[in-house]
Parts: sequence; C-alpha cells; structure tokens
Amino acid sequence: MEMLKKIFKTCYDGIFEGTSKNTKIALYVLFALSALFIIFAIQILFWGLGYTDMDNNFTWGAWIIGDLGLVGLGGGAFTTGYILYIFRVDKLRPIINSTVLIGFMCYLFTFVFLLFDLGQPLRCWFGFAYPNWGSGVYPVSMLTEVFFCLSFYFMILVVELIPTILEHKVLIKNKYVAMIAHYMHLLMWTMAAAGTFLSFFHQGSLGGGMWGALYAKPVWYSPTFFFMAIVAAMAGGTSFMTLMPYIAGKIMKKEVVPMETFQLMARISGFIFIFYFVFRIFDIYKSAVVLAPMGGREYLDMWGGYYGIWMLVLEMLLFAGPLIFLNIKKFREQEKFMVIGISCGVGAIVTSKLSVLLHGFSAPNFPWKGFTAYTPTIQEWAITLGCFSIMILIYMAFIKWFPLFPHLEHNEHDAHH
Amino acid sequence: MEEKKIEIKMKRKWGMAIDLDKCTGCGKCSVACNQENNMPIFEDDSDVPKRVAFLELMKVTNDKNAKFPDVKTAYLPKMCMQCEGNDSGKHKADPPCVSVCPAVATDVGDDGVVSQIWSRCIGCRYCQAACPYEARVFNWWKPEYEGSFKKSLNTDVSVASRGTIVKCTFCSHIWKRERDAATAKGILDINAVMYTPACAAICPTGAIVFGDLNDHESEVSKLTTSNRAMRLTNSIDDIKDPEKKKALLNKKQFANPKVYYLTSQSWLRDMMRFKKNS
Amino acid sequence: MGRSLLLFFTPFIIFTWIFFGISQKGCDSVMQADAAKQLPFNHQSHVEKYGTEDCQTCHGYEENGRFKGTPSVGDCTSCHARDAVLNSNDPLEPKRKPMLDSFKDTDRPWGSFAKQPDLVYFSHKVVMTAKYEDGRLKSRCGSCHGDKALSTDTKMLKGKMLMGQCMDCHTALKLSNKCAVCHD
Amino acid sequence: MKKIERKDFLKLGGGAVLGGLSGWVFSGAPFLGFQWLAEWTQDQYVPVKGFEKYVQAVSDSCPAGCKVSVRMIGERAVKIESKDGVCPACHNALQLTYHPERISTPLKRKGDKGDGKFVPVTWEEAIKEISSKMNSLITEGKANSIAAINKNESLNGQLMEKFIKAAGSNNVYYEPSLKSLTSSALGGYINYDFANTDYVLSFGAKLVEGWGSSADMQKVFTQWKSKGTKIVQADTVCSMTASLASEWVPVKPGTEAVLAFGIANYLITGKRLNSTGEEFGKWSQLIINKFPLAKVASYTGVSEERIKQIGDEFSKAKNPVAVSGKGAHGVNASSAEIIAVYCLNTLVKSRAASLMTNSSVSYKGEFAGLDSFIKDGNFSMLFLNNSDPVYKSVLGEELKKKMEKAFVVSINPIMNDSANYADIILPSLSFLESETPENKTVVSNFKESKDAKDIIIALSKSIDKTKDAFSFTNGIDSFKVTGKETASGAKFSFNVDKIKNDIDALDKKFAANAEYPLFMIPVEAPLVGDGDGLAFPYVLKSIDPTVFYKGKLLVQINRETGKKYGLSENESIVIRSTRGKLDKVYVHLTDTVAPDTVAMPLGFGHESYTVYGSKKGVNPKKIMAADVDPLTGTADWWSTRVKIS
Repeated sequence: MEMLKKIFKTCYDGIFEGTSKNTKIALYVLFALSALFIIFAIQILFWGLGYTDMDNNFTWGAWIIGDLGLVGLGGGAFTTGYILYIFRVDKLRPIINSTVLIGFMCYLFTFVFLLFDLGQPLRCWFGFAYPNWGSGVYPVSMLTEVFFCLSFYFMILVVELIPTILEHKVLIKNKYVAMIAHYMHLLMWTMAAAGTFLSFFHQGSLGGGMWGALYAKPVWYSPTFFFMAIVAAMAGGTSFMTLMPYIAGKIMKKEVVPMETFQLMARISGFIFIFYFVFRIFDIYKSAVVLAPMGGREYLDMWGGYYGIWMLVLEMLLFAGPLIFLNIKKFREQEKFMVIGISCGVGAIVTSKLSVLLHGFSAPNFPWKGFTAYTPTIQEWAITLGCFSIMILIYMAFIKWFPLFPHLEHNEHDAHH
Repeated sequence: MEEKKIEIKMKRKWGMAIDLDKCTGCGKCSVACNQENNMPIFEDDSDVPKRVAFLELMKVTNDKNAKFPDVKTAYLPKMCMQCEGNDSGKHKADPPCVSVCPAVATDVGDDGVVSQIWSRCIGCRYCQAACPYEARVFNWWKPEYEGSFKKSLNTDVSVASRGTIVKCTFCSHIWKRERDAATAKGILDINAVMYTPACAAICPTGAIVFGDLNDHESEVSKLTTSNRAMRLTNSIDDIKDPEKKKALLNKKQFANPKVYYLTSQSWLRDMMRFKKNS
Repeated sequence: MGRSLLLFFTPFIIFTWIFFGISQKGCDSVMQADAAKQLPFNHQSHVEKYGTEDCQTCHGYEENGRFKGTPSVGDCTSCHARDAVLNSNDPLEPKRKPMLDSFKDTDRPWGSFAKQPDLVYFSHKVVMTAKYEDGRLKSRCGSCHGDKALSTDTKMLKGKMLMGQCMDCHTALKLSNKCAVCHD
Repeated sequence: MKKIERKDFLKLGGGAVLGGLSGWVFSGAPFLGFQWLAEWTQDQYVPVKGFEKYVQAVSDSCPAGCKVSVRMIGERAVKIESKDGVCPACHNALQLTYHPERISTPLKRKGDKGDGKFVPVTWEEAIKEISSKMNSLITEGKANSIAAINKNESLNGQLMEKFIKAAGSNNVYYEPSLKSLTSSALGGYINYDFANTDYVLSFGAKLVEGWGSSADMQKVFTQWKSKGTKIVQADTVCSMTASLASEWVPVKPGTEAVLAFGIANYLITGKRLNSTGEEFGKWSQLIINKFPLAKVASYTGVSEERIKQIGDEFSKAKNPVAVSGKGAHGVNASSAEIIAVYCLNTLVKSRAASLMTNSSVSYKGEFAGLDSFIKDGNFSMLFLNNSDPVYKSVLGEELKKKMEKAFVVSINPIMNDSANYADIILPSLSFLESETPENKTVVSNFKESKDAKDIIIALSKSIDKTKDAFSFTNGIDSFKVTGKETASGAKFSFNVDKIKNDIDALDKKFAANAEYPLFMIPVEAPLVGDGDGLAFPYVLKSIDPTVFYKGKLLVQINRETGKKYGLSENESIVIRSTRGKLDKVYVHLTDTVAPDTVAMPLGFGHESYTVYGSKKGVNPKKIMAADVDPLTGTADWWSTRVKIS
C-alpha cells in the first residue's frame, strides 16, 4: 500500500510539478476524459456497438468522422516531411518533430477509432489475411487499400518518430544512440519519399475514394473524390501542423518554432488551398450537373434535414480564410490573420469531412423516407473525446520530456551561456 | 446420355417479381422470413433502424405530395435486391456492396444471389453504407433467443454472432436443401432444381413470384418484362433510348437489382423514383 | 564454441520434443481426436469378411438426401442380433455382441470427428454422386476421411478438415468456389 | 570439465525457452488456439440438428380451421407453411408453442387479484377447487351467476357454451367478432358469397387487412383482381383496402351508418326498391324522414351526387353486395349500421349475402353482448376460454372490478391481462399440440398443459349437474359434434323500436362539440390486429415505424388538423375523452387520415401479455365511448369524441 502511494506520488509529482493552475485544471480534465474513454471502451468492446447511435441507415458515426479528420489533418506530416527532406527546405526543420509526432498520433488513433468501429475487433486481421484484392494490381475494396497503406505508413511514421525519442537528453549521451539518431536523420528522406507515396493512396481512399466508389449512392459517388481528398489532406494538414505548435507556444508563452517557419508553412498551406478550392468547386459542379442526375437524384434535394446546405455554405465561408489570409503577403505577415487563416483552413477540412458523413448518411435512400439524424451517445462522445485528450496528453508529454521543438532547446541552451 | 446430364454450368439467375397491386400488406412474408432465417428475438424491437430483419414491410404513402383524400397507401415488402451491377468498361459488373468488402465476406454466387458470410465479416459496415436499398442489417446486439424460442430455430441457417452483417439471400439454403433431395432422387442436374423462398411460399395472394430470370418461359421472367414492372429507385430504367442508356452504362455502374415491383398505380410508380424538385 | 552449442542445443532439443508432445496432445483433445468412442469397431474385418465395401451400408442417407453420419446401434444389431449365438465356429456368422446390450437401438455411441461448423451446408449426397463425364465418381469417402476400409479401430485417419481442403478439391475439379456454394 | 558459469546458464535457459517455443509452434497449437479464439468469440447458438420432415396439421383454435404444413427438425417444429393461406393467429402458433412464457402447470392465485402472483397446483387440485365452487353455486340455485367468455366460435368455444348451458346458465359470451355482432343484430351471421359478386360496397370493412376469415379474404381478393370486381370502400383513413379498392369514398369518422342510410334512402325513394325484412315500412319512414340526402351529405362529407351514383351502380350491378363491420381483426359496428347495410343487400335482393346460424353457437345470452354483460351483469363465477375481455373490451376496467369479487377461471396458453385477475389458470395448448381426427399432434404437449377441449370435458365431468353434458370423455371425439351451419330460417327484422334511440342519438353524436372537437377512431397495424399478435416477437419485428417507434406509440393525425393544434411530428400529446385520458402518445402527421380525426392504433397497451406484449404504448379502449348498443351489446368504438393537448 505504501509502495503504491509512493509510486502514485512520484508519478503525480512528475506530471504536475511546476505546472500552473490552469494547466493543472486542463490536465485533470484530460485525465478524466481518458479515464472515461477506458470505461466506455471496455463496454463497447465487450458488449458491442448497440450502445452507439449508429444504426442500419446511419452506418457510421463519430468515430469515422474522427478517422476522416485525423487522417485528413495528419496528412500534413507527409507534406511537410516531403518538402523538408526532398526539397531540402531547411526552414521547416524546427517544426518537423512536432509534425511527425502529430502525424503519428493521428494515425495511431485512426487505428483505434477503426478498431472500435468494427463489429468484430478480434477479426481485424482478416483485412490483411483475406484482402479483397481481386485479380488486378490495385485492390478492389477501398478499405483493403486503407488497411494496407495505413499500416505501412504508420510504420514509416514510427521510424520517423524514433530519432525524436532517441534525441532525449539522457539517451543521446550514449554514443551508439547518438550515431543511430544521426544516421536515421540522414536517411529520413527515403522514409519521407515512401511515406508520401503511400500517403497518396490512403489519403485518397479513406478520405475520398471510399465514398466516391459507392456508385449506387448518388450522395457520395464521385470518381474524382479520391484525388480531391489528397489535395485536401495536403492543404488542411499543413494548416493543422502549423496550428498545433502555435497553440502550444501560446500556452507555454515561449517561441517554440521560429515565426518564419510558421510563415512558410502558412504560405505552403495557402498555396495548396487554392488548388483544393478549385478542385472542390469543380467537384460540386460535377456532382450537381452530371453525377447526381445520372443517379436519378437532384443535387439540392439531397441536402436537407439537420445537415442541410448550410454545411456547404459554411465550408465555402471557411475557405475564404486560407485563400485570402494565407496567400496575400500583407495579411499573412500579421500574426492574427495568419492564425485566422490556418484555423479556417483546418475548419474547412473538418467541415467537409463532417458533411461527407453526416449529410451523406442522413439523405434518404427511398423517396418516401425523410432525412435522418444522428445524435452520438455518451459512449461515442467519451471514446472520441477521450482519444483526443490522450492525443493532447501525449503531445504535452513529448513537449515536456522530449526534444519536440529543437528551436526551443537551442534557445534555452543559448540563454544558459 | 447419363453423363450429358451432369452439367456443372449454372444457368439459373434467380429473381423476384412483387405485384404491389396484389399485395395487401398482411405481413405474412415478414413473419415467414423471420422464422425461416432465425431472426434474433428482442423484447422490444421498435428501434427500427437497428432492427435485424431481412424483409422490411415498408409502408408507403404519397401524403408528402397529396392531401386527404387524394392519398394512397401501399405496403412494399423490401428484401435484398440481389443487385448485379453492370460492366461499365472500367469496372466489371459487381453489386454495390461486394466490391467494397475488405475481407471478401460477401460475394455474388453463380446463381446471381449475393451471399454474406458472417463468420468472415469483420463488421466494418462499409457494405451497408454502399447499399442503396438498406437491405443489409447489422447485429448491433448479440442475437438472443430466449428460452424455448431456441426450439423453433431452423438448422439450415446458422445463427450469426454479434457485430456482423447479415442479409437476405433469397433463402438460398432452401435451394441447397432441394438440391440435396433431388440428388437423392437421382436428379443430378443442378439446373433442374427449383425452389421457393419463404416469403414467396407464404404469400396468400401470390403477389411475390420467385423464379429464374434466365428462363424466358418462367412466370417471373414474363412478369418482369411486363410494362407494369419497375425497379426501386433504379432510375436508369426510365431511359428509353437504347443508345443513351448504353452510353450511361459505359460511364458509370448502376445497381441493376433483380427484384422487380409490379404496379399499375401511377402514384406508386412515382414513389419508386426520386421525383425532381419534390 | 562447441561447448556453447552443446549447452544451447541440448535443452533446446529436449524442450522442443517435450512441448511438441504436450501441445499436440492438447490439440488432439481440442480437435476431438479422442471423441467419445464407447464402442470399438473394426472396419477392416467387416469389409473383408462381409464384403461391405460400400460405406453406405452403415453410413447411409436419409430419404431427403441428408447424410446419416455415424450409424445407430440398431444398424449393428440388425446383423449382430441381440439373441444370436455368442460363439460359433463359422467365422462369417454374425455373433451376439454383449457390449451392445447396454445400448438402445437408437443410440449412437460414437462421436463425430469431422463435425461441420454450423454455417457450412455440406451435402454428402451431392458430393458423392458427382461424376466425371466418363462415369467415374469425382470423390470417394477416402478423399476426406482416409482409407477407413483398412483401419481396425475408430480413430480419425485424416486430421481436422479445414476450408482450404474443400476449396482445393473444388479448384482441381473446376467447380465453383463461391462462398454461397457451401455457406449460408 | 569447465565450471558452469553464469553465461552458460543463460545459454541453457535460452535453449530451453526457444526449444519449448518452437515445439509449441510446430505442434500447431498456436494456430489452433487462434482459431479457437475466433470461434469462441463468435459465440453463436447452434440449433439442434435432426431429421427433417413435414407434418400436416389443421387448426382447431381458429374458426376458419387453417390447414398448415409444419416443417419439423427432429421433434422440433421450425416453420409453418401453408398453400391455402393461414390466418395470423395460426401463423404465429409456432411462436406461441415455443413461447418462453408459456404457462406450464395449473396456477392458483396468491395475493391480490391483478398482482400477477400465482403458485403451481396439480390438475386434480385445480379441477377440484373449480368443481366445488361450481357445485355449490348450482345447489344454491345461483347457476345463472356462472358465466363464460369465449374467444371465438371454434370447437373450444362450442364446448364451453354447451358446458355452461348444461350447468344452467345462459351467460355465454364471445369476444366481439363479425359473426357475433351480425348474429345479434340480424338474427344470424352473414355468409358472403364473395367469389361471385361483381360489386362490393364496403362500409369501413377492411376486407383485405384481416377482416372476417382473413386467409379466405386474401384468396377472394385475388379473384376480384383477376375478374375486375368493382370494390367501393367507404373509409375514414386511407387503409390498404381503400387504396386497393376501385373507388375509395372518404367519409367523416363514424358516419358509415349514415352513408348507408343515405344510399338506402336513395334506393327506396329514388329507385322504388323494397326490402322483405320485418318492420321495413317503419324503418324506411324513419330514415326517409330523418336522413334526407342533403343531411347525409353534410354528415358524411360525401356529396349527394356521389351517394346517388353509388346507389345507381349498386342497384344496377348483377350481383352486388354491401358489407358492414368496420375494422380488420377487431371488428366493430353498431346494430343500426349492420341493419342499414344489410338492408341495402335486401333492397337489391343480393344473392351474395345470406343469413346463417350455427347449431352449437347461439350468441344469445342473458344480455345482448359482452359489453352489456360487463356493464349490467353480475357473476360470481367466470370462465375465460382463451379470451381477454379485460384488454379487448371498452369496459375492461369495470370487468376487473367485477372479477375481483368473483371466482375466475382462465384457460390460456400464455398469460394475458384478464388471466392476471383469475383465481385459477389452466394451461391450454397451441393448435400444433392438439390432435384432430385427421392429424396427430405436431409437437408434444408443453409440460403439464392440456388441450382446452379436454379441460372443458374434464370440468364438466367433475360437476354433478353437467356430468352428462358430453357423451364422450376425449377431446378428439368432440369433433363429431361440431356445430352445423344452416341457413337462418327466421326472417330478419329491422328492430326499429330497439335501435330508434340510437339513430336519434346520431344527430347529437355528429354535432359540433366544443369541448371534445375531435373523433378518435381505431386503426390496426398488420399482424398486431386487435392486440393478439403483440406477444410474438416476430410480429414486433414487422411493426412499421409510423405506428410504434423506439417505444413510442404514434397516433395519426391529419396535417391540417395538426397545424390547427400546433402539433409537430413526434410531439408528445395527451388525448382526453369523457372517460379518461391517454398520455405518452406521440403524433404522426399524415394526410392518410381525415381531418379532425385521431387515428389510434389498436393492440397496444397490454398490462400483462408476456414481456413482449406488455407495457408498450397505450390501450385506446380505456377512453373509448362506452355507450352499449342495445342489440349487439357492445360499445361503438367509432363514436369517441376526444380533445388533445
């Protein structure tokens, strides 16, 4: 008992030592959410999905929204990595560790969400053991593709993350560790290249192709959705990768990443957003004019109920942020506009993912049926928010104990002298 | 001579025609289907979107567009439509649900029936999202059969576990049963064996007709080619110009279901399509 | 070096052998290799003495084509009559078997080795009557159950059937391997 | 030999561990274990296999006598199939047979009535208790205070009637059915020759939704379709029958009788047609004076031209028939309505409707019908033969109170609302378990339950006075004495004196009512019917979401009316009538019902009808108008005025 108390005390001190009151409250909330996650996770895994508000019409819910968002936004990792390691834009170096960590967590929790969404989590390996590959080179099922690409890319992210862990101030003292970390950094471009290659597939499939391939559902069917999702991930991902360290810096009241890196990231994001916007407009136009009528539906009729056309309008409004504030130098160089820009960018991507799912499932399949609604149950909320809070906790832990922001360490080191 | 008969090539393509002018909505098909396919039993089955039943007796009214007393009511028994899809050049013919399954748990049989093997199913529900007819159901809860209800379970249909998708397979286990019996009588030709699914067998007005669509003499073929026949929400059927239709079919896959609804009531025909701007 | 190898491999080999044995024993019991076989049966002597090569004599079919599986004691007593002689000089004459006395005619005191899972619809009749164009049977009992005719006991000859074995045969015979052929 | 060092131990240990591991892997155990894990998590129930056979059976519990073929696996019945059509009750018999809440032994009440606490007793004890009570009543000369309520006119009902009559009581009642209602009103039930008609005029009779002999009606319907028989349906809601009919005449709620008066009026005055019924003159004077076409049109909402057109078509058709009895499984109509509609048949000399009587079923008790018996009757002993009057009757609450004072015996396979108030419950069988002369039983009796026929015979043998009521001791022999159907000899009478008050009251019924502005009418969901189906889980599976959804019972209200009262879809409302209120009902706005009408699904709101049927929704009969009809002795379900809030 004494022993337990001691361990608890050590852990408690280790975590909460030297934190401000606000941070403490935030940490309590995050830990509470994580605890809820564990409780409800057990319920869902042992007693099934009946406790969710998903049903035979509204097949997927909060967790798939989480998946789409996480993968879409985690896409910033491969974009940043690619630009840094392949184009050798060294200005991005200060942000890469954070980017890789966020990417890693996004993918990790995508797996977690996917696992919860399976009715038979114990059979998850069937996706690898009996893939629906068909006879061609390319898999028949988009989900098969997601299974494989996601796993491979996740492994790459693990490899990319290892140097960050190895550079821990205790570990790096070991000469072998230092050597491994050094060479891994040097060889990271191969990983970045492979990661980008793989990312293209699963970003496309999970984010878009998966929905675009459902040819009998005019709400989703769109052959170009696959490619649009890749562009979306690049655009929104870079915004997200900028936003996260920025928020961290604000909370820590320290310059974790130099402003010029932020600026560059924002510029990249804004630039890709132009492409994404054009692509999205084209996609809406094509759906409305060609694809929906082909499936016997009127495009605007498919929008209705709780998740009506306002989602599309909101998405368009949010587009304005990155398009204007990130591309025009005058605005971008003002910090507040840059933040608005990247936040709107993230918002636009999240809204589009939400509308894919909520609007897609709520649209009736039969003419005499109305739009359906989806209200996640406590279990779904707890697991979704619990995962997010665990992500934040991991991020915080890395900030505290690992060299997530080399720039910060560098500065502190200078200050000492 | 005897050897000639042993023909392994499948000639059958099962299809169904449901005459809505004859359907009185009595619900016998639903009970028969539930009984035949060992549908799970729950104390309160009123959570309709989570209900596990292969055959849904859908009440259709035109009261969205019409006012009393110009309204009409019909019951529309809806099961899996056993879609075929079509060869669009880019993709070979496949039902909407089969191509999406990540674990090959669902497949089109040689007789055109879309099978679903629950023991292979991982429960991702992607096929449900893909199905335009809401024909696939998921075992949200563990299928329960309280007490002595277990005694009324059919041995030909296995009881699925929680967290898997199940669906109507046109009672194809009855076909296997009939094939068995035929073989015992010395009929080895698989194409000589006919069967009737539970819903069609119990229908008191003969509104549900089941048969072979490849056999042009069969009743179901005659019914499905009549001008009363319609397929639910499959809007491509409305395009009469063959050239245009062909072009469309080359552009995109369509569900192409094998269940036909027959009706002479124009309001019901309208209800089976998404009307423009309604 | 040699000493190291010796030190390593001696326990390695011993433990491989021990664990292999234990695990296999465990697997066998899980796979019902020791399924309750309350009555011994000599397949070989029955086939030789009475020329019942046809397995269907005991493992027959119901009227509707379903396979009966293991016979009932009634099938035994139809030859080994309950009131027959206990000993006779004629080796071909079926004798009374006292071990049958404790069973009713409807009892089936043998467990099944190769029980199909519930979701498999396997028809012995359909498989066993399928013929090639030249009239040869496509499959024999032995194809799946091993050469039971030569066995002297009720032990399983071939291991537990897995779906792959069914599919191999179907592929070789150019039969459909669609799921719904066997599964519901 | 070198000394064994620490490093060597590592080698030895490593070898052992790796060896064990490889041995384990090579034995195949991990793969088998994995498969076992997968199978274990699937955790599905495997039905017991057995030899498949088909067994033929004839139902002895439904009046139609459905013929079914039952698929058996070993000793288990797994499916009911039928080529000739089967009624919902017989179709559900499999679920009844294997119902987990079957009553397995005779039960004796323990605790207060309605508590639902029972203790098992033996058959001898149960019969002895009943017989001693009954014997003492008979010897005290109170035989007439023994009563019985039958579910229907099947053989069980006939035996029960004979038994009670033999005991010296006249109080045998039937749950209101088409036959019982028409018999009471017309002196015989109507045998319709639907196959040969060419014009069917139905007054709210939902012909294809379970009305009459439902299996036969489905057959008849297909014949009509193929022959092109004209079906004209007067109905307040757009029912399936209305939708499938050639013409639907939408009438205001409860005014079917008035429409019949109007048509009769037109046929008598306009077409100079005559009826042979007694008191026709008196009756025709009454309706001609009281119901001129203009008034009929304003009451029913059907235009005068339309009434005339229907009258013309009806009289000109070769073999027309007018059908009364509103509803589907639960039928209800006032005697005025039944007489008025039958009058139309006599006016056109319809060959398709003839009055019949059954030699074993009288439908005549001390009181006119079930509801009047509940209202005015007094009984000290009551037999419930598979019936559920507490649930089915509008006066169920009154019956409960009377049952609390009386000795009640219920013969039932499963619990129901009425059996909950019984002193003794005797478990009976589903038809699959009972033997008929043609067929053996399909499955063996459930535990200690017995055939209702045998129970009734055993009861009669145990009572001194009824010892000789039956000449046989075995239920199977009772088939020999099945009642014979014969054409009713008696001439039908309009009974004007008896129904005059009711006809006079119609004006008041349809007058604008400021306090209760709306009409509540009953509607039925497929398979649920009048509530019998609700105990069966596969019936629950087919209930449409517009009737019962996520535990909420929905009433259908016209959109315009909904707008008038500011109702929105799925909103919770309270329905009030003079008799009480129903809460926890929810609104479904649909134009399939007439304005100012609350279409309330029947069959829900059981109190104790197994776990599947109980406590789902509300029972509208609790607040239905309880004016008992003088001839049929039942309340009119269609004249309830309500308000909503």
